[in-house]
Amino acid sequence: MDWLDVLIIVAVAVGAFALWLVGTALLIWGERRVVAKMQSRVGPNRLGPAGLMQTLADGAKLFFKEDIAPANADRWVYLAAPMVSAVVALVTFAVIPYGGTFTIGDRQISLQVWDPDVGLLWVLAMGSIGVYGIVLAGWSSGSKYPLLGGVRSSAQMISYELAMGLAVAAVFIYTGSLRASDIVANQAGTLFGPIPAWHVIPMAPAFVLFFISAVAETQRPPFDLPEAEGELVGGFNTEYSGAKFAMIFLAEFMNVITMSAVLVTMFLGGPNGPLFGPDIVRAVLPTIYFVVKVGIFLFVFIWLRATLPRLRYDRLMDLGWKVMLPFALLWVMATGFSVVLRETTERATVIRAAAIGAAVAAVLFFLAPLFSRRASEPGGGGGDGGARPLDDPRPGGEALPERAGDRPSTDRPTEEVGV
Amino acid sequence: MVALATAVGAVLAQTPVADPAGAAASTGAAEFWVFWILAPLSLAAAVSMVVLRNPVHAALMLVVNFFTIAMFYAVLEAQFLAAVQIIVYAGAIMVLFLFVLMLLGVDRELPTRVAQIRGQQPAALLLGALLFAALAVGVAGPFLGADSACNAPPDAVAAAGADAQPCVGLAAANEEGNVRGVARLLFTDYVWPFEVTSVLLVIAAIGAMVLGRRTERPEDLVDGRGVRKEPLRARAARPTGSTALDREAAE
Amino acid sequence: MLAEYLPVAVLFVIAFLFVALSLLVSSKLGPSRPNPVKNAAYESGIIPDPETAVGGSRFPVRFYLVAMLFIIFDVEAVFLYPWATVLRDLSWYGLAVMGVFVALLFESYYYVLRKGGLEWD
Amino acid sequence: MTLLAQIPPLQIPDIAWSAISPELVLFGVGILALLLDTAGPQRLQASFLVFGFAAAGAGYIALSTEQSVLPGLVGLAALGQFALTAIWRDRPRLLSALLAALGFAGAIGVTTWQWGAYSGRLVGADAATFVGTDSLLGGMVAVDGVALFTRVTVCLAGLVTVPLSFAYAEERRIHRGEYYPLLLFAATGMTLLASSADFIMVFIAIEVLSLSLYILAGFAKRDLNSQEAALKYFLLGAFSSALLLYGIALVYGVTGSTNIAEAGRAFSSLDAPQGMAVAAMALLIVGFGFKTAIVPFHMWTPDVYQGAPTPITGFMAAATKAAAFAAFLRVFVGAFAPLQWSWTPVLWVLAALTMLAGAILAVVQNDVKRMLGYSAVAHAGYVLIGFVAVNRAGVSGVLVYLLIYTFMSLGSFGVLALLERRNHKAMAIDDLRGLGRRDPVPAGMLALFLLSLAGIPGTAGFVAKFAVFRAGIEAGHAALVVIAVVSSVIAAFFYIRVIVAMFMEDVPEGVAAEAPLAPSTGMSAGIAFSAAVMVAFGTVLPFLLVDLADQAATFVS
Repeated sequence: MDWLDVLIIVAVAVGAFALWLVGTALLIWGERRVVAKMQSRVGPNRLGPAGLMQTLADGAKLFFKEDIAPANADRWVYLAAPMVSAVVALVTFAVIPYGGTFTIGDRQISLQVWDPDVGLLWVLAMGSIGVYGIVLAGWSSGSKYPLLGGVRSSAQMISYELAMGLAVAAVFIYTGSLRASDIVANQAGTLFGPIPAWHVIPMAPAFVLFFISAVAETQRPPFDLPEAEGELVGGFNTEYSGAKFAMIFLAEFMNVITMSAVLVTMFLGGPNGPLFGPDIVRAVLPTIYFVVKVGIFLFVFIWLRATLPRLRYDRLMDLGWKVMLPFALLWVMATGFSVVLRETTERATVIRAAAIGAAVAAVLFFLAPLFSRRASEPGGGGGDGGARPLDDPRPGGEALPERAGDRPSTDRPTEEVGV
Repeated sequence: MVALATAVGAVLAQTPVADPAGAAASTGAAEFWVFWILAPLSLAAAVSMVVLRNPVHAALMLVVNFFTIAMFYAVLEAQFLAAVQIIVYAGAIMVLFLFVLMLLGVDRELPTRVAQIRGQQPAALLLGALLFAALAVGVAGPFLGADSACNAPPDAVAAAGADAQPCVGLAAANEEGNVRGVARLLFTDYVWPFEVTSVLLVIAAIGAMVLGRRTERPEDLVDGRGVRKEPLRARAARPTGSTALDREAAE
Repeated sequence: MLAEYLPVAVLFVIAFLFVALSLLVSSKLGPSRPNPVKNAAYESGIIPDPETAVGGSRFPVRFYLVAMLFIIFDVEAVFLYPWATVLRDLSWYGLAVMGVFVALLFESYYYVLRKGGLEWD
Repeated sequence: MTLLAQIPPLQIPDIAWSAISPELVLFGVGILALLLDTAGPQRLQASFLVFGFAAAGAGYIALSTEQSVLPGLVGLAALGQFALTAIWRDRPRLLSALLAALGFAGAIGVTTWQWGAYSGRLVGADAATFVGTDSLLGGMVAVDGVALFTRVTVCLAGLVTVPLSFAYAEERRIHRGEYYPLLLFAATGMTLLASSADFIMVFIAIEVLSLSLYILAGFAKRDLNSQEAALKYFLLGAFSSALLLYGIALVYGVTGSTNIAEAGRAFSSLDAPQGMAVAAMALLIVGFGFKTAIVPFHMWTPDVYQGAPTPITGFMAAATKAAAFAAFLRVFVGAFAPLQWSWTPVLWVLAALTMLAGAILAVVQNDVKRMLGYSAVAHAGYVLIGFVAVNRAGVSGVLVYLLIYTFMSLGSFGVLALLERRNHKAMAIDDLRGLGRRDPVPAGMLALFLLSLAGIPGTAGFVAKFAVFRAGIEAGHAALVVIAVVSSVIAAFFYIRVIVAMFMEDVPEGVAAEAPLAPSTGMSAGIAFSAAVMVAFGTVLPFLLVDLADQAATFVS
């Protein structure tokens, strides 16, 4: 390894950083423009062509703002939280291949900062560190609403991290490797006819699971409960201002880009696409494909925000725990099953097995009542703690302090104390 | 810039890229420096976790400590373990810790409690020192003498004959990638412990539910008999002491 | 061997410098005119009471339950990743091994679900 | 990448089903009980689902391997559970309890079959006398005499605990559906521990059993004592597990293997000074010492035994000790015997301390349950005598002692549970005054168990003590045996104090006449069974038991 190698590494890293910083600025602008269009407004249009400079102006404004910290904030943690958020959001990008491989002289340069053996586990690891940014921001502000928002959002994030981890596992199983480069390589070529062998087709359920989790992880609408203005003011970042707020804001949008990039890598073939033309074009095309694919996802993220109303908190948790988790678990095993089946069995046998599988599924369907919401002995239930009727008037999800008196009075035969 | 890059390249160049014999790789300069940066950091985090008064700060120090440990794993080429360390310890377990600390409201500084048993502190210090000594002996052992039965170089294994304890070595263990190396062991030799781990997880879930659940329905606490006789709502409406269960207990 | 971590270290340094410098520069650029009211915690206009602001109230146990259940299922997911890399070699045996594991996990999930551990009311 | 060719292809291991069959039975029944409890009103469907899958699996095995015995048994078991569920679908706890009892019985049956299969395995002079050994599943599972014997001990303890628990838990309103599954899981952990041939298995098994017992100890969660028990047990247990894990890590560092037998071989080939080995062993002793409640690692014992639900206390005292001692034996007496010079003196001192401290501290207790807790500590000390003997007689003595102690402990705690059930409070010695007049049968039973615990000749306790004392003297630890006798005399004092209170003293003035004891069927059965075993081993059959234990004194190597 000589200095040229080191320089290449630095260059690739700087490239990723630049791509992603420019992308964030564009995303913020794009979000405002697109949402405005969808709501029949104009959106920012003063600064630069089509208001393109608006983000820069906002950023500059935040930098010159006074940095206010609440009196009973925890100084160091208050400072560290936005830093953790922003750094983690950037470093996650390391394992994403954002372009193809090309040769300059005798050196192969691959536009991917880092391709470790643990591959996309890096994304999950950084995702779990990212929780700290939010929960610490909430706690260190020394104020009620941020604390509530922080805890809420971290509970939301860990809930959806499960489904996300399992969806990722399904792709790993399908690929047989954790490396981002292997996953991309596995999506080269075509499935049948002109249809590319992108994972989004065979792994469609995993794609859906991952996409929903990604929206929830980035706390975008309709899962933006941590910032539910009506309930929690501004969520965990209520007390932040100035550059610290800018960092949190940046990290949120960075995460959107990173998640889109992960989605593209795992399900849409990453920088894969038809290559043609002279060498220089061939070197640039993958990056263009990558950027375009990410752009499509960014648009979908924005579209969701303009279209969907916010979920209630209990519905949100229900979706994560009661729908996505079991479904993801089943899908992981189904993927494993199909992979092994393809490796070992001939087609005719597979069809026969599928028939048996269908029969089993039918049996399971009839046993579906087993999975009704909560166990209740005949005649005994119906009282406290049972499934809530759908028209229950109580507001959902607000984390009110639980008092002793909240317990249902029907709780008669309790444990005997003091034997 | 170029000078810096050259320096970095020079340091890294001392690291042997791959040992053709497949034996244990010698440590390079980079490892040396990384260790001497990480180790004090790790220790400092551990010590401040004990010393800091604010429980949340202490917990954060523990997170830092976990992170440095993950980096140690990474330096030791155990990438999967490093990722798991971050995902499970830093990402899951410490979040639970923080929830409990923040939400129970124990995050204010507490006055130091005076030890209730006389001589407890000196005794604790003494025993702690003893434990430290035992562990230090354990850690220092390989540097003090022939304290490992692991005959790493192939010729040593051959010399030891029947008593040989061949150790695989890092290069061979990570031959086909770290994750696959872990998987190979986990699902062949260690498949039974792996399955038993699922038992552990089932029990953990039960524990979380049994001990963590606040409200319980009456019929959860006794056998079905006696509770089924009349609906709960009706019984609750009556004055206490007239439920079927109470009658039964009185008999 | 450490060379393989160089790229991510470089990216980390870039990210850290970017964030740290931004914060540093902005703290020099911005005005600083604190006063007690400005520095008080925001509570929608209600005068904040520092005693009850943080830590004075207790939160429902369900947050802990979620965190605990998360640990359990997270550990399970962690076992799936190495399995993914060797499944093709292990074939049916591998599927059976993980099938038992996941079935047990599913049983504990079912248990938690039916005992009301996932209710948010 | 030329080395890639040298990587052997993934070897799919043989699963030695027979080696792990008792654990599979216990755990399978535990999961089934949990499932049926969880399914609630739909438990019949759930049971049918289980039956369907099991029958399909059994059919597949029968067709593909042309065996009929194993699939037949599986099918029968599946049918049996469905029948039981159908009959008692409105009595969930009764169903659970029945399943648990059948599970324990089944595990005993499977172990007996293993015993039969392995008794002819050894060649040469040992063939007729000893149980054969084997290390299976990649060296994870040991099948040897100690493992088989301890499995039976643990399962017998479970079998007695189930009926003792039923009425007690019902009465205290702690009869959650998780009770019996947790009991079965705890037993699974114990049998795993007893049969683990690898340190990894030792650790995981300890975690399985501890985790279950932490929950069971805190099962009466509205009772502060129970909460305290669970918390103390958990904190100290986690701490000791960590120390054990340190020890395991050091062993691995020295020997390059986590397999117990291999580590032992590597230890013996080490050069001096072996500092790391000694450090490792010190940490292992701490870890095991905690689980077996040896002084000075016994601090948790009285509090936990007092706070836990009484039948669980009996089970903990008996079965945990048996399982932990089995692993302790396999590691030290079996594998690390070459390093005897380093650990025998330590355990000698610990044994002496344990016996004396346990007995002396028990004397000053007023709460009967707490007193029995301290007496459990003292009994761990007696077991250690057989341990430090480091010979076959010693191992056999340990096994005998633990089996007999199981019934003494469960019996006495069972009677206590019965009394608590009536009085709705913890029993102090004063509360027992005059019990012999009013309720002669339970009082007599308690007296029998206490006399046996004291080791009076003619009782099973005497047989047990005799076995370990003999081994101690044979190995030249006469001084230790003298200490043990002194400790026994001290212990006899407080056992007999209870008996005196029951039979020689009157009901204290001013205490209202209590309702007569109405033992439930289960409790009577459990206590009577324990008493019968006591009497049988004490008078008629001691040699049968000692003989079996002698055969069982084998380890994998």
